[in-house]
Amino acid sequence: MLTIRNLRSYYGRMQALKGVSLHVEEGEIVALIGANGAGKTTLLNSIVGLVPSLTGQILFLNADITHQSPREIIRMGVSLVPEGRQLFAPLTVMENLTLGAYQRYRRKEKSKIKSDLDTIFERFPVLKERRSQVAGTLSGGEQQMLAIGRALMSGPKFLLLDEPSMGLAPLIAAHIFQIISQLHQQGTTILLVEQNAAAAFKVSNRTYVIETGRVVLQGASEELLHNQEVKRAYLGREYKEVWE
Amino acid sequence: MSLGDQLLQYLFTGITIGAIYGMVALGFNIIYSATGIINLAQGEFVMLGGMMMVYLTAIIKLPMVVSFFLSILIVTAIGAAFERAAIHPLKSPSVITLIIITVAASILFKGGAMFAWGKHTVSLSPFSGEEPISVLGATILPQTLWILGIMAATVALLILFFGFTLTGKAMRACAANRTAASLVGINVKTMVLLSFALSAGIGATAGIIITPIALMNYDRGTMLAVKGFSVAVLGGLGSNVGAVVAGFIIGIMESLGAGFISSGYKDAIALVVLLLVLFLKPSGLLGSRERAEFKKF
Amino acid sequence: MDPILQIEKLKKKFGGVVAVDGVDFEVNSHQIKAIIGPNGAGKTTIFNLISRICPPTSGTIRFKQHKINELKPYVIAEKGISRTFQNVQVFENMSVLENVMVGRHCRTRSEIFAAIMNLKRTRAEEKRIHDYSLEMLSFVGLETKKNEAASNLTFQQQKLLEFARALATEPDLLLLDEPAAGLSVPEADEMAQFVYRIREIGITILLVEHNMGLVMEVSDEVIVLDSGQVIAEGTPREVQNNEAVIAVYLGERETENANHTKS
Amino acid sequence: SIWRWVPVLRKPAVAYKVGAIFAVTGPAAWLGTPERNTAKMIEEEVNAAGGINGHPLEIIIEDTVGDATRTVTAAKKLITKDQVLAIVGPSRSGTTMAVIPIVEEAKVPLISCAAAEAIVVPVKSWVFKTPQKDSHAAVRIYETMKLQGISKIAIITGTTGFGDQGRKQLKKLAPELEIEIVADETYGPDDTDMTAQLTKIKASEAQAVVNWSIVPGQVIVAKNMRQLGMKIPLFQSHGFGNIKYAQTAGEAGEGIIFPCGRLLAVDTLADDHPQKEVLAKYKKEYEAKYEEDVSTFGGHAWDGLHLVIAALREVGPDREKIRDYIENTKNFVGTGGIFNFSPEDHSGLTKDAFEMLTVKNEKFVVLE
Amino acid sequence: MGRKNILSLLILAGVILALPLGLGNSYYLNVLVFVGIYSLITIGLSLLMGYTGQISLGHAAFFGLGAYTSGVLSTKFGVSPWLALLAGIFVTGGIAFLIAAPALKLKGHYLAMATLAFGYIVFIVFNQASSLTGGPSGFGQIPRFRLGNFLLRSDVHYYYLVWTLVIVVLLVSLNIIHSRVGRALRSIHEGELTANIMGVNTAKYKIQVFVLSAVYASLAGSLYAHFITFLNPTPFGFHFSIVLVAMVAVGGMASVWGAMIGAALLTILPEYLRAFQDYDILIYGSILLLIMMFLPQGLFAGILRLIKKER
Ligand SMILES: Nc1ncnc2c1ncn2[C@@H]1O[C@H](COP(=O)(O)OP(=O)(O)OP(=O)(O)O)[C@@H](O)[C@H]1O
Ligand SMILES: Nc1ncnc2c1ncn2[C@@H]1O[C@H](COP(=O)(O)OP(=O)(O)OP(=O)(O)O)[C@@H](O)[C@H]1O
Ligand SMILES: [Mg+2]
Ligand SMILES: [Mg+2]
Repeated sequence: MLTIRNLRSYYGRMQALKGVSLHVEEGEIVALIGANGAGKTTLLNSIVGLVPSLTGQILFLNADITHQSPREIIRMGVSLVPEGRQLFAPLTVMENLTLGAYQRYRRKEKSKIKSDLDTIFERFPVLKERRSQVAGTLSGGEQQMLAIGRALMSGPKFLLLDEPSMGLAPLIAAHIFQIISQLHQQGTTILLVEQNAAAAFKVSNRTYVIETGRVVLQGASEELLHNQEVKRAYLGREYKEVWE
Repeated sequence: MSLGDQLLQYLFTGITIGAIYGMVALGFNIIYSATGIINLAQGEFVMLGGMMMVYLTAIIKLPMVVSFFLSILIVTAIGAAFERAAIHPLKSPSVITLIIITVAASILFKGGAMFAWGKHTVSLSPFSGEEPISVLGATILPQTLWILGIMAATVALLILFFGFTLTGKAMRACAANRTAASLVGINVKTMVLLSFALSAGIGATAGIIITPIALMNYDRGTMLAVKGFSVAVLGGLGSNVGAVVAGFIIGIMESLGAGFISSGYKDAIALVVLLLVLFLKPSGLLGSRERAEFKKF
Repeated sequence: MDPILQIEKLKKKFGGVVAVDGVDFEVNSHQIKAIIGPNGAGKTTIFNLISRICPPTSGTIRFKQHKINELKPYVIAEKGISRTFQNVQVFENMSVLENVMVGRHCRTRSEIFAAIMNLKRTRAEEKRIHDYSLEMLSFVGLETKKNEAASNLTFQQQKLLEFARALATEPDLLLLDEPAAGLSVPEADEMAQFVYRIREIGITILLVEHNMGLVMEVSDEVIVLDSGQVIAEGTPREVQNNEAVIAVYLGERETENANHTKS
Repeated sequence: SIWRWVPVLRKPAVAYKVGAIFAVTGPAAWLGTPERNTAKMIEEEVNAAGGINGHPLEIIIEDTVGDATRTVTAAKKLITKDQVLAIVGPSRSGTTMAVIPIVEEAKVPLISCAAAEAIVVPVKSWVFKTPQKDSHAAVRIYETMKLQGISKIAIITGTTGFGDQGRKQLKKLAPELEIEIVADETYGPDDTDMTAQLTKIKASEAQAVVNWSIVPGQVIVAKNMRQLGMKIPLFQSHGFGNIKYAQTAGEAGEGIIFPCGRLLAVDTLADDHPQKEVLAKYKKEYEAKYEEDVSTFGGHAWDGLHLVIAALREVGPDREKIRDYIENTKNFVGTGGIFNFSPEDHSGLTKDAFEMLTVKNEKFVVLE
Repeated sequence: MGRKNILSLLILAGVILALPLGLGNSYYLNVLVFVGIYSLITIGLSLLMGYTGQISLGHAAFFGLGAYTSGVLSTKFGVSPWLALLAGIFVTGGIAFLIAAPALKLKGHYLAMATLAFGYIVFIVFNQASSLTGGPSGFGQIPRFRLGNFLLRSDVHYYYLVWTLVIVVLLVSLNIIHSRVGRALRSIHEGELTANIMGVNTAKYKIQVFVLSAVYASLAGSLYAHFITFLNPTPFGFHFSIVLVAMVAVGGMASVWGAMIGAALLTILPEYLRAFQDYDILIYGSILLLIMMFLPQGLFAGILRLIKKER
């Protein structure tokens, strides 16, 4: 579904990605892990066209989207839950959700939108409760839920998630991973950036490990989970030490 | 004239002036809602509308109705062209940069109008006669009723547009967060273009309907912009009902001020009221403080 | 044990939403206390009330026995409370070092006239601000970035920068709002060490966090908030096994998860 | 001619430089533009006729933009950079007052095209003016009122230099002429509606209204009076001297009475009137060249420039002599009237320079 | 203050000293006097807008308050111009202080409007309080400055006076910028609430910088009054407030040097354009537009970037 070849992204003179190649097959969940500043966000932003200066090639459904505008890429069925949420802060929760489905309204898929909205409200009852609250005044976690909800409103074929569990209570974070599995079962392809590596390994099929702008390791998530180096670098001390 | 009659007349005067200001303020609101910019060239759109209408009716001698729509159309196109030429190419301009760009544009529009139509003040015949209507000893011009009617219609349409249509929401989304707007597939640049075109159109409408009362010349825009801006801010930027209410408040303050206190200080009186309101309610009369907090400007 | 912060019957309403609903608790000196609870429970709001971003609807906040809920935010900083933010708020167009130097503001004196005259005393003070801030930067490990614009740091680095800035105010009480959000497990561990080190300097810490690993590891006491009310309070272990807390916050799966790793 | 290609051999006479400062752009552009046009026309005319005693005339025109600071700079440029022999202008009272200290110090004759009396009262040795005096306008208005049996009036003035000076004259002269001012209102140059002020006037006992301003707002006053159904006569100042105003006012303008130079009513002037020839010629030439109606403002520039030209012709390029010449000019026939200057009077006109005009069918005619 | 700034100041002082030698002509000096006077205002505005992030569309009023206080006191009450200048500073500073506290609670466009309204009210007072101000007609014969027995009368005298003050004001401003206070100002620009929570008394500094910038404008106003010796309200209206903001933006907001460059450009440019008669406003508008479009950070930043590229 997505193929990236030798992607280099720049912020001014700073090179954030130094030749990344990866691919995501239709129906997969692929996880992307890496330390802070490794370039994960940059990668996701590059895919949706938010990074203006890049070289290499990004193919989505066999179409070259390397230098297309975010709008065109979104129109092809890609959706991103961005880092830092990027809500429409002065607008209400409901307006944020409605705008999530902007492209679909343009395509007049009214009834699908309605049912998706219901599903989202079911998944995140808080959002329904706060539908007319100004988004900027939501609590951090509520905002994160809204960001996810908004991304889902576009009914994406390919969903990019940048640290979706950030700032969420454990119960909700677990809930999010459930939702990710559900979406996967319903046929959505997912590329997931996650700091909670254990959880990421658990839900994903394959994982790429990225360090200072390069892919340093890749493979089936099951396998990487048992890789000693990965364990040390990304899983840390085992939970039990913490809990005991 | 009895005091009561006078009072009523002041009220009518205030409503007339207020409606003019309110119309100008609506134009400010549109661009503000979609971009967060205060377009100081808004007054020039008003001027262009009025001058264009006079030109089409008096010089080209087109019928009123045709001229009316044609003027709006032309000014709308000018607004759109301005956006394409001067706003569109900018990458991520600061608010001050934008303000100065709109100031520069207003200089250009003013100069253009001066060359096109000269420096004289022009008038336009009212839409339906000049005979004042008298109500309980006070009089009001039929044109004022036109202004009120068209303003009411404009406000209603704008409320519907921004509150209920997807495009309207998308416009507000652009002002709130451009990155996010492009992430949900909104064509931000088109929305900005649309907002400039729309506000130019509304500005032109304002210019056309007020010219029979207020006259028009190439230099009129700045003052109208200042008044419109005051009214938009007093009402709460982005609030269209606020703009209308604030327009009437400023208009009535001015006319009562002129009537009962001092015509020299009437503008000052209205502005003092404006300042007091802002000091008590920093986001304007009908502006939402909550929303305002999440706006940079 | 003397309480450094005492919160009594604290309440905050936003329109119809009661974000904080009659909360009482105390924080003792040199303690690390954690507040946990579901999203929207009112944790950040409590922080906002303490640092007077918004006024409480009712209730009192005492710091070192003095009521502070009517003071201006900067006075509260001067009294010795500082904080970090859930959504990082660094001064983006200032350099990393300057960000920290702003934190030093409330511990220094030179005012505008001294600045205009550029007195010797002022220059000396400026040097002290500079040195102290640099020290704080190396404490969080950002000294190499000191001349970068803060906006060029990653999210995580910005969080560290907020730490340094908060520490530069020489607080007695530090409020940390989700310091570990977005951190990987090893990074969160580092953060835990970091929090310990801050306590060692003699700073009391009040912490909001969803990363249970961190909470369990560092905190002496935990209070659990739900819908603006305290539903449990105690040591990490007590709280962790509290039925109500499991039901509204931790969830069965999390405990399962822990068990799973254990086995 | 072939000499054109051999400039070294041809020795053109030195041009006489005269400065002109007009409000060509800015809020009073409609006032400065006819002045500028007139200046250009005169320059061409004089040079086509062989210049002044063989010297070409060079009129250097500067714009005030309606701003005192810019005007001062313009004057300094003319004086120090261009070294002009005399300056005509500025167009407006405020800007004229701003340049007076400069010409006085630099000793350059200035002939203002602005009306305010304060420009020449008290007399300043280097400053003259061509428009008729405010006080004369006020007196003429009051005299006309008395003939009509009016004794209680309301005044409404624009808050510009011109309006303000007019207001002062109206108030000063009222007691002498036994006129009582029962309402005194003002309006800003950009006001869109004066019904509030007029309502107040309507409620007073005023038997007539005097509107004194040059801004377009004076037309709105007429319209608003009509709206309020005020039947009392409306007098305007000489600032109304632009046929465009009468046209813009339309029906509301009918019957307005105002004092004005004879330029605008030249057609109704007797053939043997001493000004007739000058007026008719200026009007014809101006209207042919610029395809627009003459206004009294252009006439003020005409008078100023011709005074300077006459002086140059007689005394040559010497600032002091030009000043002296103008100060002693008698019976100079200008568009504004017959000028008789003296060391005590740098305005040179009497109140007879004014004719009382009225608006009839959107035209100016002499009031009977 | 860094070495670079000290060097720049020295260079500026040198240029200022030398310029009149090259430009004997009083017209050019006259223009440069205005550049200096306007620079005083824009330096203050750049502190207020560029550093602290607070918009003011009313600074022409402070300029006017300085000019009128100075002019009225010296002309009608016989106060010495220097004392009148000081009085202007106190009056203007006082008024700025009174409106600063409520006005600076406002943000963004609301603050812009409040300052605009204030400026307009002051303008109306200049027009209406005619017993003092002469109303729209204004008043003249304002005495000039004296140094001991020496009367400053020519443009050269004023040139040196004004530019000496510009250098002093620059020095003062640079000292503030590079101090603890300057840092606080910038933190307010970046995030007022955050700055407050981090211990910066934001209200105090905003008021201080507002008053300071008003005082600079007042100083400029007094110089203007005693230089031009005639005052009427027109130069102190809304239009000039906008021109001032444009000067700051064109030069580059975030630098006092930029503010000076802007003042110079927008004062000198119209003089060049005089030759174009009516077309000048079109050219002026276009140049303003193009600068803001292609150098949105202002000329100063643009020039710096060019210099860096050259290296
Ligand atoms: N807007 C920007 N301007 C300049 N440099 C940037 C910008 N955004 C990111 N960077 C740099 O690019 C590198 C990669 O950043 P990125 O945000 O992609 O990392 P990440 O892996 O998502 O980190 P995190 O886990 O903290 O979110 C970092 O070194 C960062 O400093
Ligand atoms: N200005 C406001 N207007 C309305 N509701 C608000 C406002 N600010 C906060 N709230 C609501 O108050 C509640 C408490 O918010 P708070 O930010 O304190 O939660 P939190 O415990 O920090 O949650 P999280 O863990 O998600 O950050 C939330 O439901 C939020 O929506
Ligand atoms: Mg990231
Ligand atoms: Mg929170």
